[in-house]
Amino acid sequence: MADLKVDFAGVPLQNPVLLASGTCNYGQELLPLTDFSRLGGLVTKTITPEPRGGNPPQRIIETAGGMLNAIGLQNPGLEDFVGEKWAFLAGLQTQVVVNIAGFSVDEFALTAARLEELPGIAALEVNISCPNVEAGGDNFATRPETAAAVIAAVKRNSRRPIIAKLTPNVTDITEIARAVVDAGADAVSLINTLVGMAIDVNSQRPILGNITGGLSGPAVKPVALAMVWKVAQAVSVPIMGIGGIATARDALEFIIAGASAVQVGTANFVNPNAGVEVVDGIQAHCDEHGIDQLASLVGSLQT
Amino acid sequence: MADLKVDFAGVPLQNPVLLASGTCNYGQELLPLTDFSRLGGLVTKTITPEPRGGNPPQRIIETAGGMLNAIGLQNPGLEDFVGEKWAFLAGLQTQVVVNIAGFSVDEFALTAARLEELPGIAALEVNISCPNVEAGGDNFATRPETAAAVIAAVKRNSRRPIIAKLTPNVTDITEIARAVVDAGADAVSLINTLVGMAIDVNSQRPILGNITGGLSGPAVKPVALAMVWKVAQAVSVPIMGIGGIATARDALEFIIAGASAVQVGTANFVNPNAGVEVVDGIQAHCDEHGIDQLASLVGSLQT
Amino acid sequence: MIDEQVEVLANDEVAEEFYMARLQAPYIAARAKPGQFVNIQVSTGGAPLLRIPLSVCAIDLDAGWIEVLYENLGPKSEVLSRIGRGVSMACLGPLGNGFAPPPAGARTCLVGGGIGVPPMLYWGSVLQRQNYPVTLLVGARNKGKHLPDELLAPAASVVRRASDDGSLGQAGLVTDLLQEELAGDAPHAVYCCGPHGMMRAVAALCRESAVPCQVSLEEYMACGIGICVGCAVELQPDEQGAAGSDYTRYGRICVDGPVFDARRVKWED
Amino acid sequence: MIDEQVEVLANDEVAEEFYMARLQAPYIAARAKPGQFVNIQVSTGGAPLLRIPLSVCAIDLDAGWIEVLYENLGPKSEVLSRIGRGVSMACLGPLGNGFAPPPAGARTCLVGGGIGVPPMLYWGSVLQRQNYPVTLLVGARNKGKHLPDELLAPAASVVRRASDDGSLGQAGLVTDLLQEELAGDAPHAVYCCGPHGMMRAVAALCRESAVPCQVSLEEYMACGIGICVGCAVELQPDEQGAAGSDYTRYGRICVDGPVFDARRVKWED
Ligand SMILES: Cc1cc2nc3c(=O)[nH]c(=O)nc-3n(C[C@H](O)[C@H](O)[C@H](O)COP(=O)(O)OP(=O)(O)OC[C@H]3O[C@@H](n4cnc5c(N)ncnc54)[C@H](O)[C@@H]3O)c2cc1C
Ligand SMILES: Cc1cc2nc3c(=O)[nH]c(=O)nc-3n(C[C@H](O)[C@H](O)[C@H](O)COP(=O)(O)OP(=O)(O)OC[C@H]3O[C@@H](n4cnc5c(N)ncnc54)[C@H](O)[C@@H]3O)c2cc1C
Ligand SMILES: Cc1cc2nc3c(=O)[nH]c(=O)nc-3n(C[C@H](O)[C@H](O)[C@H](O)COP(=O)(O)O)c2cc1C
Ligand SMILES: Cc1cc2nc3c(=O)[nH]c(=O)nc-3n(C[C@H](O)[C@H](O)[C@H](O)COP(=O)(O)O)c2cc1C
Ligand code: FES
Ligand code: FES
Repeated sequence: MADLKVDFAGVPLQNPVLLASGTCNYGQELLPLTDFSRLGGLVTKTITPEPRGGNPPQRIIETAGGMLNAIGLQNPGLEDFVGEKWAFLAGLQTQVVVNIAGFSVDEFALTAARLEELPGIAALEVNISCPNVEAGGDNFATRPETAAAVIAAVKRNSRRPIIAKLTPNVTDITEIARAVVDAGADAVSLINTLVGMAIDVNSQRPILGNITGGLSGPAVKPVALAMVWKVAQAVSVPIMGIGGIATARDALEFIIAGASAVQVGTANFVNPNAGVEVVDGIQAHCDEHGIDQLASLVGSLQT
Repeated sequence: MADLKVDFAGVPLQNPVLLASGTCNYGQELLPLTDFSRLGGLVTKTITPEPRGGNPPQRIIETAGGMLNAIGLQNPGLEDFVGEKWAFLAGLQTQVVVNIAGFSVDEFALTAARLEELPGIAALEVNISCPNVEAGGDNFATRPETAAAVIAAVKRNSRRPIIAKLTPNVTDITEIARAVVDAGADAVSLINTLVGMAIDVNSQRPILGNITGGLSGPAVKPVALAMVWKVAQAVSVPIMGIGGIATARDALEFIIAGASAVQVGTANFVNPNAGVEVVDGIQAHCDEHGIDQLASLVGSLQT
Repeated sequence: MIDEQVEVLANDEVAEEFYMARLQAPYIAARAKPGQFVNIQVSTGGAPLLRIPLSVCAIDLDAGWIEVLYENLGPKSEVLSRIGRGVSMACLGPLGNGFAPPPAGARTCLVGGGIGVPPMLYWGSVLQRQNYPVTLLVGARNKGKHLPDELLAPAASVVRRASDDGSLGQAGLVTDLLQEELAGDAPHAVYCCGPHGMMRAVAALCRESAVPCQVSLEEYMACGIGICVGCAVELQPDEQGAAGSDYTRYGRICVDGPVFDARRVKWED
Repeated sequence: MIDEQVEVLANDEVAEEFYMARLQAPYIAARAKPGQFVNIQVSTGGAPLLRIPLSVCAIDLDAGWIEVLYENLGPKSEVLSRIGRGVSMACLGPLGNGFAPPPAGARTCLVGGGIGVPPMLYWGSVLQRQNYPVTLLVGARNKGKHLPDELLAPAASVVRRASDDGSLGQAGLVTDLLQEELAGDAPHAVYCCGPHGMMRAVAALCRESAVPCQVSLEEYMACGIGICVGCAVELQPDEQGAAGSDYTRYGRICVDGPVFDARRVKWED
C-alpha cells in the first residue's frame, strides 16, 4: 500500500484530499454521508468577524461543465463559530482548516487573533479572493500589495500555518503568490472561482441576484491546473490545488503539476462522498503504478 | 420579420453572427457545409507576416464542456494570404474580417499596411491575445501599454475599422479595453481563450505539445459574458462577443450584455453549420418576442 | 438520509411532458414523509452536472419503491425523461422537512400548481388515510398539463381544477378556487406548492382569512443537503432568530424547508 | 461530404469492448472510399463535446448503410457504445483521402493493430474484389481483443494473427509477421493502420525492404474537416512543399490524410 501521507506546511495530513471551503459548510450536514476520518481534512466555509446574510437569491445556476454561485459569504460570524460550530468540528477525526475573511486588513487580523484561542485548528486559510461580495468580483487578491498586507497582518496575529487563498482573476498569479509568500504565507491555495455571469434572455435580467458569480466545477479545471503549475515554479511553499477536482485522476493531475494537497469543491454537491472516493482512487493509482510515496509525485511533471 | 442588421463600427452586417478566427480557417473547407451568405461574416485565422508551422502535436484535448488548443498560429504568412487565400475570400457573399498578429509592434503595423492593398476587407481584427505562441500564455493584451502600442501602430497604417481582440487572462479587462480604445481601436472583440492545461497522469507529461493551451467552448461562456458586460460599461465602441457561443440563446445573452455582434468559435467543430443555426434562432426569438430591431436588444440588460 | 443507488422500474409520460418515474428505493421508501424530496443524479457523464431535486409523490413501503412526478422543462428533466427501466442512479434522500400535521379532525385544503402538484398527492393520500377531509385544488395552464383523474383521486375526496384557458375545470387561476373555498366552509389548514407567484397569492389569501398555511418552496439547488447555501429564502425579520444576527436572514430551503409556515416567509419581491 | 443525419441500425459488441455499429447513411455509403472516415456526434447534451472520428469499416451501397468498428476506451466511444437502434446522430463524411491503389496485379499486405484494423477490412474487401492477392496481418494484445474470423475473412485470402501474450496466433508483435512476409515472397505494397509506434516500425521495415507503404495516421481531432488545424503530423522536410515556408511543416491528418505515403512522414519523436 502506497503511503499517501503529506506534510503540508507543518500540518500532517494522512492523505492529500481536503474538502474545499464553502462546499462542506461546517461539516455537520455531511456527517451521515461521508467518513471524515478517511479524508486529509476539511476547510470550513469562510468566517467573517460579523455574521453575514449573504446575497439575495437566485444564488446558483448550472453552466456547461460547471456552476456559478453568488452566495455572498453567508456565515454565522466569528463569535458564533467559536461558540458553536467549533465544538462539532473539534470532534472530527480529521484536520480542520478554518477559512477566514474580512472587509479590511484589520478584520482579517482580528479574526486570526481570536482563533488563536481555539486549540486544534490545523491552519488558517485566508480567503482574500471571494468574488461574490460585490458585483464584478474585485478583491484583495487581485493586487500584490493588498494581498500581502492582509497576509502580513494575519501572520502577525497567528502562530498557525497560514494558507493564502488566491484568485484566478488576475494577469499573473505568480506575482500575487510571490507577494503573499514574501509577506509570510506558509502555503498558497488556488484557485478560488472565476468571475462569471448568466442572463435570462426572456426577462433580460441577470440570473444571479448578485449579477455576477463565481464559476467552479470541472469546467475550470484546465485553468486551475495551469495556474498551479505556474505557481509551483514561482514559489517554494506548498500548494493546495483546487478547481474542478471530481476524480482521483483530476487530483493526480494537480499533484503532478506541483500541488502537495488538493481540495474537492463543487464535486461534493454532485456526490457527497466524492472526497473519500478521490482518496481511494489515488491509493489505487499509486498501488497500480508502483508508487510507494505519494509525495514523490508532487511536481513530477516532465516537460 | 425582425430586422437583424447591425452597423458594427461602420461595417454593415446583415446579422450579428460571424465565425471566429481560427475556427473556420480561411473559409474554403466550410463551403460545402454551410451557407456563408446567411452569416454576418467570418474572421480569418490569424495571419502573421511570415509563414508559421505552429506547435508540435498533440494540439487539442477535450475538457469538461470545452477544449484546449495549442495550434500556435500555423498560417501561410502574409504574402501567401494576399496572393492565394484572399482570392477565395473576396468571392464570398459575406463580410470578411482579417485577423492579424505579429511578434513586434512593427510586424503588426507592416501587416496592416500591406492589407491596405486588398479592397473588400471589412475590418481588421488585431489578435494581441494569442496564448499559444509561448507556454504560459503571455501576450500584448495583458498590459495596457503594449496593447495600446500595437493598436496605435495598426491604426496609423490602416484606414479600415480596427477591432482589438482582447485576452481574458487579465486582472481588469476594462483597463485594457480603455487603453486600446484610447489608442484608436474602433471596436473590441472578446474573449480569446483562457490559459489552461491538461496532464496525462500515467506518463506524467503535459498532454499538449506546447504544455499549456487555450480553453474555449461552452465551459468559458460565463467568464466571457461577465467580461463583455463589464467592458460594455467601460467603453463606448461596439463589442464583438466571443466565448462558448453554440446556440441562439448563448448569442442573445452576449447581445443583451452589450455585444453588438458575436462570433461562433468552437461550436463550428461540433456542427459546421452552427453559425447559420444561431442566425435562425435569433430570428425566431425576435419574432416570438415582438422585437422589431435586434439592435434594440444590445446592452438591454436590466440590473 | 443516504445516497441510495436506485433502479428505475418505470418512467412514463402521464400528461403532456409530465413523467412519472417509479424507483426501487427501499431505504428512502421506508422513511420519506410527505413534503420531503430526493436529489437524483441523472447523468454521470458530467452534463448535466448537478442533480435534480424532486418531491416524493408516492411510496410503496412493502414493495420498497417511491414515485416522482416531473415536468420535462430543461436539461436535467429531459435527460431523466429518456432514462429507461433497469437503469441505476444515485438518489439522495429523503431530504428536507415535511408538512406539519393539521389539528385533529381539521378540514384540509391542498393547493397545487404545475410541478407543485406531486408533493400534494403524497400528502393528500396520507391525510385521507388518517381520515382528514381533503379538498385538492389543482391549477394548470391547460387541459394537456392537467394530470389524469386516477392520479389525483387517491389524494382527496374532492378534486377541483382550474386552467388558464378554461380547457379543463374552471377558467382562471387556482387561487380563484381557493377564494371560493375560503368564502364558504373554510378549511382549517391549507397546504400549497406551485409557482412562486401562486404561493405568494395563496399565502396572502390565507393570512386574510386567518387560516394556517404551509408552503413548499422551490429555489435552484445544488446540493440539497445544506452544504452549498445556495437555496436561500428570505424570512420575515421576526422569524430570523437572534436579534442583530444577519446570518439567519435567509433560510436554506433544502434543510430548513422545503415546507415553511407561510407567515415565516418574506414574500415581497 | 455532408453532415448526414444517420440512424443506428445495429450496435453490438463483436470482441472484448469492440463494437460494430451499422448506420443508415445512404449519402456516405455511396461515396466513402477505403481509408476515409466519418466524424460522429455522439451527444447533443454537451458531454462529450467533440465528435468521434471513426474509419469506415464496411459499406452496403444498395442498402445504404456503413459500418464503423470501434473500441470503447474513453468518453466518446463509451457513449456511442450505449446508443441503441433507432437513434439518430449527425455523421459528417466521407472525410479525408483514402488509400491509393496498388499497381496492377500487386501482392498486397495489410497490417492492422488494435483500433487500426477497421479501415483495413474495408480496403481488403475492395482489393479482393479487384482480384488483388491480399494478406492481412492483425496484431492485438490478447485473444479477447482479436476480432472474430468471420469479420476478417472477407478482407483477405490469408489472415495471420499475432498477440502480445500468444493467446491467439503467433506470440509477439504484428511486425514480426510483417518481417516474415518481407523476408519471403515480399508484397509489392503494404498498407498499415495502428498505434503510432507500430506504424513507425512498419514504415521502417518497408523502407529497408524498399516496399511502398501507406499508413493511415491518427491524431486527436476536433473538426475532422480542416478548420481547426489540430490534427498535425510533421512531414519530412523535402515533403513540406515550398522551400522556406514553415506553413507546410505540419500536415493536417484529416484533410491531407489520414492516409500518407510512409516516406512523407517524419517519424522521429
Ligand atoms: C424541493 C424541490 C422539489 C421539487 N419537486 C419537483 C417535482 O416533484 N416535480 C417537478 O417537476 N419539479 C420539481 N422541482 C423543480 C425541479 O427540480 C426543477 O424544475 C428542475 O431542477 C429543472 O431542471 P432542468 O434542468 O430540467 O431545467 P432548468 O433548465 O434547470 O430549469 C427549468 C426551469 O426550472 C427552474 N429550476 C431549475 N432548477 C430548479 C431547482 N432546482 N429548483 C427550482 N427551480 C428550478 C429554472 O429556473 C427554470 O425556470 C422541485 C424543486 C425543488 C427545489
Ligand atoms: C481518422 C481516424 C480514424 C479513426 N478510426 C477509428 C476506428 O475505426 N475505430 C476506433 O476504435 N477508433 C478509431 N479512431 C480513434 C478514435 O477516434 C479515438 O479512439 C476516439 O476518439 C477516442 O475517444 P474517446 O472519448 O472514446 O476516448 P479518449 O479518452 O478521448 O481517448 C482514448 C485514447 O484515444 C486517444 N484519442 C482520443 N481521441 C482521439 C482521436 N480523435 N484521434 C486519435 N486518438 C485519439 C487518446 O489520446 C487516448 O489515448 C480513429 C481516429 C482517427 C483520427
Ligand atoms: C457554492 C460555493 C461556495 C463557496 N464558498 C466559498 C467560501 O466561503 N470561501 C472560499 O474561500 N471559497 C469558497 N468557494 C470556492 C471553493 O472553495 C473553490 O475554491 C472553488 O469552488 C473551486 O473549486 P471546485 O471547482 O472544486 O468547486 C465556494 C465555492 C462554491 C461552489
Ligand atoms: C482551435 C482554435 C484555434 C484558434 N485560433 C485563433 C487564431 O488563430 N486567432 C485568434 O484570434 N483566435 C483564435 N482562436 C480563439 C477563438 O477565435 C475564440 O476567441 C475562442 O475560441 C473563444 O470562442 P469559442 O469558445 O466560441 O471557441 C482559436 C480557437 C480555437 C479553439
Ligand atoms: S441546495 Fe445546497 S444548501 Fe440547499
Ligand atoms: S481535425 Fe480539425 S483540422 Fe484536422
